[in-house]
Amino acid sequence: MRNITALRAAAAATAALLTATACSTQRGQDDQGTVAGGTCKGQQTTGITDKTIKLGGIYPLSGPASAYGTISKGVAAYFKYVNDHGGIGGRKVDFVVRDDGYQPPKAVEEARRLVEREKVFAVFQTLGTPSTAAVWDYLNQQKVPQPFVATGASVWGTDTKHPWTIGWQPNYVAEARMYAKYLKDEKPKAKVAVLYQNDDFGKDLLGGFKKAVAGSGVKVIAEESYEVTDPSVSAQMTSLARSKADVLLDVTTPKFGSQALAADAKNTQWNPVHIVNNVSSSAAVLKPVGFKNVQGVVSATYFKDPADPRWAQDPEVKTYQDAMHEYAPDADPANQFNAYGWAVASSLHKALDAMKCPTREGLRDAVRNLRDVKVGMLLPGVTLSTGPDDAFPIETLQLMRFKGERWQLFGKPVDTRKEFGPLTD
Amino acid sequence: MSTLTDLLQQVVEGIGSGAVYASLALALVLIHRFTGIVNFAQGELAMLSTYVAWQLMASGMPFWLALPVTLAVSFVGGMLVERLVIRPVQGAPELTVVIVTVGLFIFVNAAAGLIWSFTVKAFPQPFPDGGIDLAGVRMDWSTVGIIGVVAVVMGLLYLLFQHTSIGLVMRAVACNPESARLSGIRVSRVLMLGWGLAATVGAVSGVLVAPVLFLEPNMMGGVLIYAFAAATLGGFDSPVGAVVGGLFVGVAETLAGAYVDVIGPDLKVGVPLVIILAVLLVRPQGLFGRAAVERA
Amino acid sequence: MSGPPIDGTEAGETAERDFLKVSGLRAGYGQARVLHGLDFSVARGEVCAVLGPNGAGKTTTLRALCGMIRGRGSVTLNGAELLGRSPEQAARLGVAHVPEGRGTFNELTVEENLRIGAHLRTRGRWRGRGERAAVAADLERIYEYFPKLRQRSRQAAGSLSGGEQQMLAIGRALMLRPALLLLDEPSLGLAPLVTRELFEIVRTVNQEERTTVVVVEQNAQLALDIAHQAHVLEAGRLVLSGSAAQIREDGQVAEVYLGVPARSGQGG
Amino acid sequence: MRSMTAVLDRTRHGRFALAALLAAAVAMAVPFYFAPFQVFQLTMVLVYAVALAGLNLLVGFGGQISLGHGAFFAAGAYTAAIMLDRFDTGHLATLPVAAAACFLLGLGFGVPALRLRGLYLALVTLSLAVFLPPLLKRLEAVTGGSMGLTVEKPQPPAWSGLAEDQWSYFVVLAVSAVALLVARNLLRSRVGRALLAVRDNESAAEVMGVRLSLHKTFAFAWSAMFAGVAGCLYTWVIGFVSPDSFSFVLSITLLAGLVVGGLASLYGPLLGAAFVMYVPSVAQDLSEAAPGVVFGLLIIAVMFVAPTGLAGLASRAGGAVARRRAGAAASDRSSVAEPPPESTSEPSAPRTPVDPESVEAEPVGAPPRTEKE
Repeated sequence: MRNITALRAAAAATAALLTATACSTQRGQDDQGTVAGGTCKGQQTTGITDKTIKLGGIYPLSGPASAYGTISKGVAAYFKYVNDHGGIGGRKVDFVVRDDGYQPPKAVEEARRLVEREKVFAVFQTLGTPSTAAVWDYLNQQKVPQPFVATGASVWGTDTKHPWTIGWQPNYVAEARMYAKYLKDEKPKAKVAVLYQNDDFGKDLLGGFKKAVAGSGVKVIAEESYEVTDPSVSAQMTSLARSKADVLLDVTTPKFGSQALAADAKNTQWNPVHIVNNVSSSAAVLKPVGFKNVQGVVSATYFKDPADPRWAQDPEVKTYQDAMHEYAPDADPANQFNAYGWAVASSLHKALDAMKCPTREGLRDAVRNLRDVKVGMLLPGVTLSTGPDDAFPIETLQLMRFKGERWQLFGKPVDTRKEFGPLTD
Repeated sequence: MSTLTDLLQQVVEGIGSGAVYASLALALVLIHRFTGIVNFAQGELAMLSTYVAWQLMASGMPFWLALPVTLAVSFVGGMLVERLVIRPVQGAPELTVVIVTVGLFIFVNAAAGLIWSFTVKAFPQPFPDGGIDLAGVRMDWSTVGIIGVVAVVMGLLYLLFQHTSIGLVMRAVACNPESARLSGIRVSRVLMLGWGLAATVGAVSGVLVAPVLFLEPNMMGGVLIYAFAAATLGGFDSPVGAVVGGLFVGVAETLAGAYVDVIGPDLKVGVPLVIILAVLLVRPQGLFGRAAVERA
Repeated sequence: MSGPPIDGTEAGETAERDFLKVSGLRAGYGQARVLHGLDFSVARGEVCAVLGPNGAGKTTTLRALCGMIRGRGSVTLNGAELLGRSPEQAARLGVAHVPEGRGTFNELTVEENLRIGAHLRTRGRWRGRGERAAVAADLERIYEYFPKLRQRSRQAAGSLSGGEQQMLAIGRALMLRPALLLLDEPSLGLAPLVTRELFEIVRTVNQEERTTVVVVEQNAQLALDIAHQAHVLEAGRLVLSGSAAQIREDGQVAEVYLGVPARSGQGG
Repeated sequence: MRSMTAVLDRTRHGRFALAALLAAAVAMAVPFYFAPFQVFQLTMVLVYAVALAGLNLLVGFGGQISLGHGAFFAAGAYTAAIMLDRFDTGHLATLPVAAAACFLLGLGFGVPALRLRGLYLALVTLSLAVFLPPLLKRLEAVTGGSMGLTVEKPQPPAWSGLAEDQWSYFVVLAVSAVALLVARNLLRSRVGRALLAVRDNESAAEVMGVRLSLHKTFAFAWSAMFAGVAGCLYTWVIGFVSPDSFSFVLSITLLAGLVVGGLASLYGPLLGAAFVMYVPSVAQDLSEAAPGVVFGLLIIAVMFVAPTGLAGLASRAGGAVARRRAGAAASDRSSVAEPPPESTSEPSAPRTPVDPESVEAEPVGAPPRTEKE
């Protein structure tokens, strides 16, 4: 029987191979990218023509982080909207979305697929620090732009070895600095308890906060972490309550944000100033807790929350709402992640418009040379700015406090770079 | 506040989460008793039931009407799952059945996300706000309520199994399915019933925890891990064991997370692991499990 | 005492003689065929012994009769086809099988075990004919046959001795009020004294209740003592059939049980 | 039948060699034909196949269930990454260290595993898998914490003229070929036979003098070692490790992959690895809105069609052909013989042994039946 088994194994392997790659092209043809002539001579034009531009995005559409997958819908809706309104500089955008299930090896596979088979012009957005870190070596090696990654880790801006990769949203440290400034100004003797997610997001923000308050009267007196796999943060909240801190810095993702806000509201004996970080500041997080329970909560933001009635008459938000209804009918326009997708896609639009050469190199240089670029979905006063020594497009935030049924912005938009100096490694 | 009150407060907190684990562990144990498998999809089915309740309430039904409707839907749903998903692989190796439940887990989770999105939903709290205060130790009515409901569910299961003829039949099937068939029991129907029952208990669990954990498709994922721990600790055959195991795991991990600095909240998940290992090394069948008696 | 209602008109002489009629029965496990075509019948109210060496297919025969494995050919009980039915359906037709190893519900009490035996009688078409009272009466009767079970009625069945478990298994089967009782190696693992007691009770039950019995036994002497007729099975074929007395006289049977090497195989 | 076997016996070596040669030729040609990302996919299939082959030793042949092999995989991956990152050892050195470390780790876990049975072992190992990521984050000084570690991938030497993906492929191919051969030989050795005996009947094996505890512990250790080797290869290929890459989902995926591929089969791990690697992409192509829906359904569907795994499906199909041939041969000799009842009435009895070669024919009892109502 042994030989039959072996033969069968060989046959099965061959068959699997052939089916898996049935529509493959031969290797040689795959390596050829296209190159520009003229003034942009020698630069890569793969994925871009006069009429089209092909972009690829990698998001967790399945698995534990699928909540963020909807960002891709906001992005796709934006590009569809733009395509129906003349495209980007006359080019229609073809946006290919792939799922990595929030697993780095899948992200690598999908990045390779996008670059090698789909021949995208740029990998516009990888989501999450692990997936982004897993693919950035490859993309930089291949000289494929990886603009505006959907993670706020500061490493995308401080690193110098990956010129093709750049972040977009305010990095977590910038956000932390915002809260530090608020406390130093308003509560210079604040004792702070911190609830944070035990990953790069939570640690970056916590670390940035500690650094920013160092030397001031603001002290972190208790910190509790949770894992994304934990069912709830109620035990952590009980521990934090014991500290009797007068400020709670709540560094959580949406579900845990709701839990923490609810736990804080329920505990009538401990009433700290509750600062919730931007990721969990959406009305979609606060509403389930009950608006009456979240009065006075403080946060910081940089783009318009579509669920906030204050922006109901804002032209960009209206365009967004209409476009979502038309191009992504199954997505909820009130979800801030969709608005995030819209905002980041329109930011890319500006960067593409600003390219000197319609090439990959052109995009790489454009995203690193943005001067106070205004984007409709961003808050008034928040603009995209980058330069040779600044790889953080957004570093300006504005504080807001929850009152009644909406956030109310207060203070002025603060450029944390100006305030605290450039962020270094 | 004294350290003792602090300690007691943490214990209460642990009991609160423990009761949550126990409620799902009960459903796991039910399935295991009947089929000898671990149902990985149990938590997701509970989550689905909770969405059914949410949907009913969103369409205007009051909570106390939506609840029995949800339980009934879950019961029928559980039976359908057995009939459509589990029956076709009945008799296949146990691992095959377990992997089918893994497939079901992935399917249900994704389907719920597709239908209801991943945005958290508020779920009404059936118990009053506030709580009781005993010498500085505070216990929310919701915690009291969860513990109460879990106790009632356990009591009802006890009555069902020990004092009704259908319960006797179910125990017989759990004990020796082949002999049960020889006695004319339609084992497949009893298995359907068992799945329906487990789904109902799971639905109770989901509805109980949703106000605290907030409803979203991954709500039960984390609970499932702890429910596994609870059931393993208690013994996978014993409903009482599931509840005791759940409370024990809840209290132990909360205390360890809060008081043992080396462990801290990030590593507290390891505490049940160590306890389980220690218990199982002494009693391989869990605290309340039956010893592996020879199955004739 | 009777089994399920008999169709009145056709219940003639043949039906009585061929109460259980096995024709051309073939069965096996997976690729391995164990039975190669059996033909025999058992008259109503008789005890039939099936003898043979290990691996001859005795247990397989019983399993095929009660639906635990698939068989081909034909097996009728009181005119109704048994093959192609599941064990639970066979039980509904009045077949009670006491499997090898007894199949007790170890975690249930003795009394619960017996009640499970009567499971079918309190539901379906039997329900509401005063069966509850009848079940209680039968329980009492079983306790009379097996006084030891009464003493242990609240004990978990798993804690009983082997002999008591065998009694319980037979008691459980009788609670069904079976038309056909199948006993698989009741003497297995029991002390000779206990075995003798058990066989006496089977004889009594057969006489008092007119229950038709097919018993598979390695201990030929014991089985022949209570049997009316007997069949000897070897390698999946009947090699000898006759009344219990004839078989006992036959030298060949003695030969079978005096150390002729047993063919290894399945289903023994 | 007997004469046929004899004929087969004579040609066995020739045909086996031919098959091996064919497989080797295909394997060698692949990276020159396919696009780099497809080569990468195949490389990952091989990586997972090594892990699954290890898990197969434990689950398929040892009969013990582990839901914690993701943890050993992670241990191997981190061992390699830390060596490359902190000590700059070069890739080759990481392999034996990762293997040895995981072997010892497995040995350590094999001891308590002795006391635990089936389900309880599965769930204890699952909690190990749950516990590992936060532990890795805690040991930030060494592991890089939640940001993980980025390390160099093995670079093709200049003389080879190969691209990086091709080089990775060949390196992984070499290691996995050796690993799979070792796994195969392990099973044919005394250890393997003892394991099988233990799985099929523990008490009987003990009576026969198999040193149960020793073999079970070593089964765990070997199995962990394979997972560690796979983890090490993973680090080479991906060049990045982070705690969240090795969540308990990985462990469950590994077990699912193995069962889908086929337990106790020699090439089941390959099929399972291909499933784990390719099917999520297929699911995504079928439904972009919810790939999970399709993926979940596909797992269930495969288990319905092939309850003993894809390998079982293949050997069952092969078996059916062989049976038909055997039937034809038999009827040539004697026309009276009819096919055995089971083969016609129940062509797909789900409980037939998976791999006729490795599984002794055992009385499997009645084919499962459900009541027709």
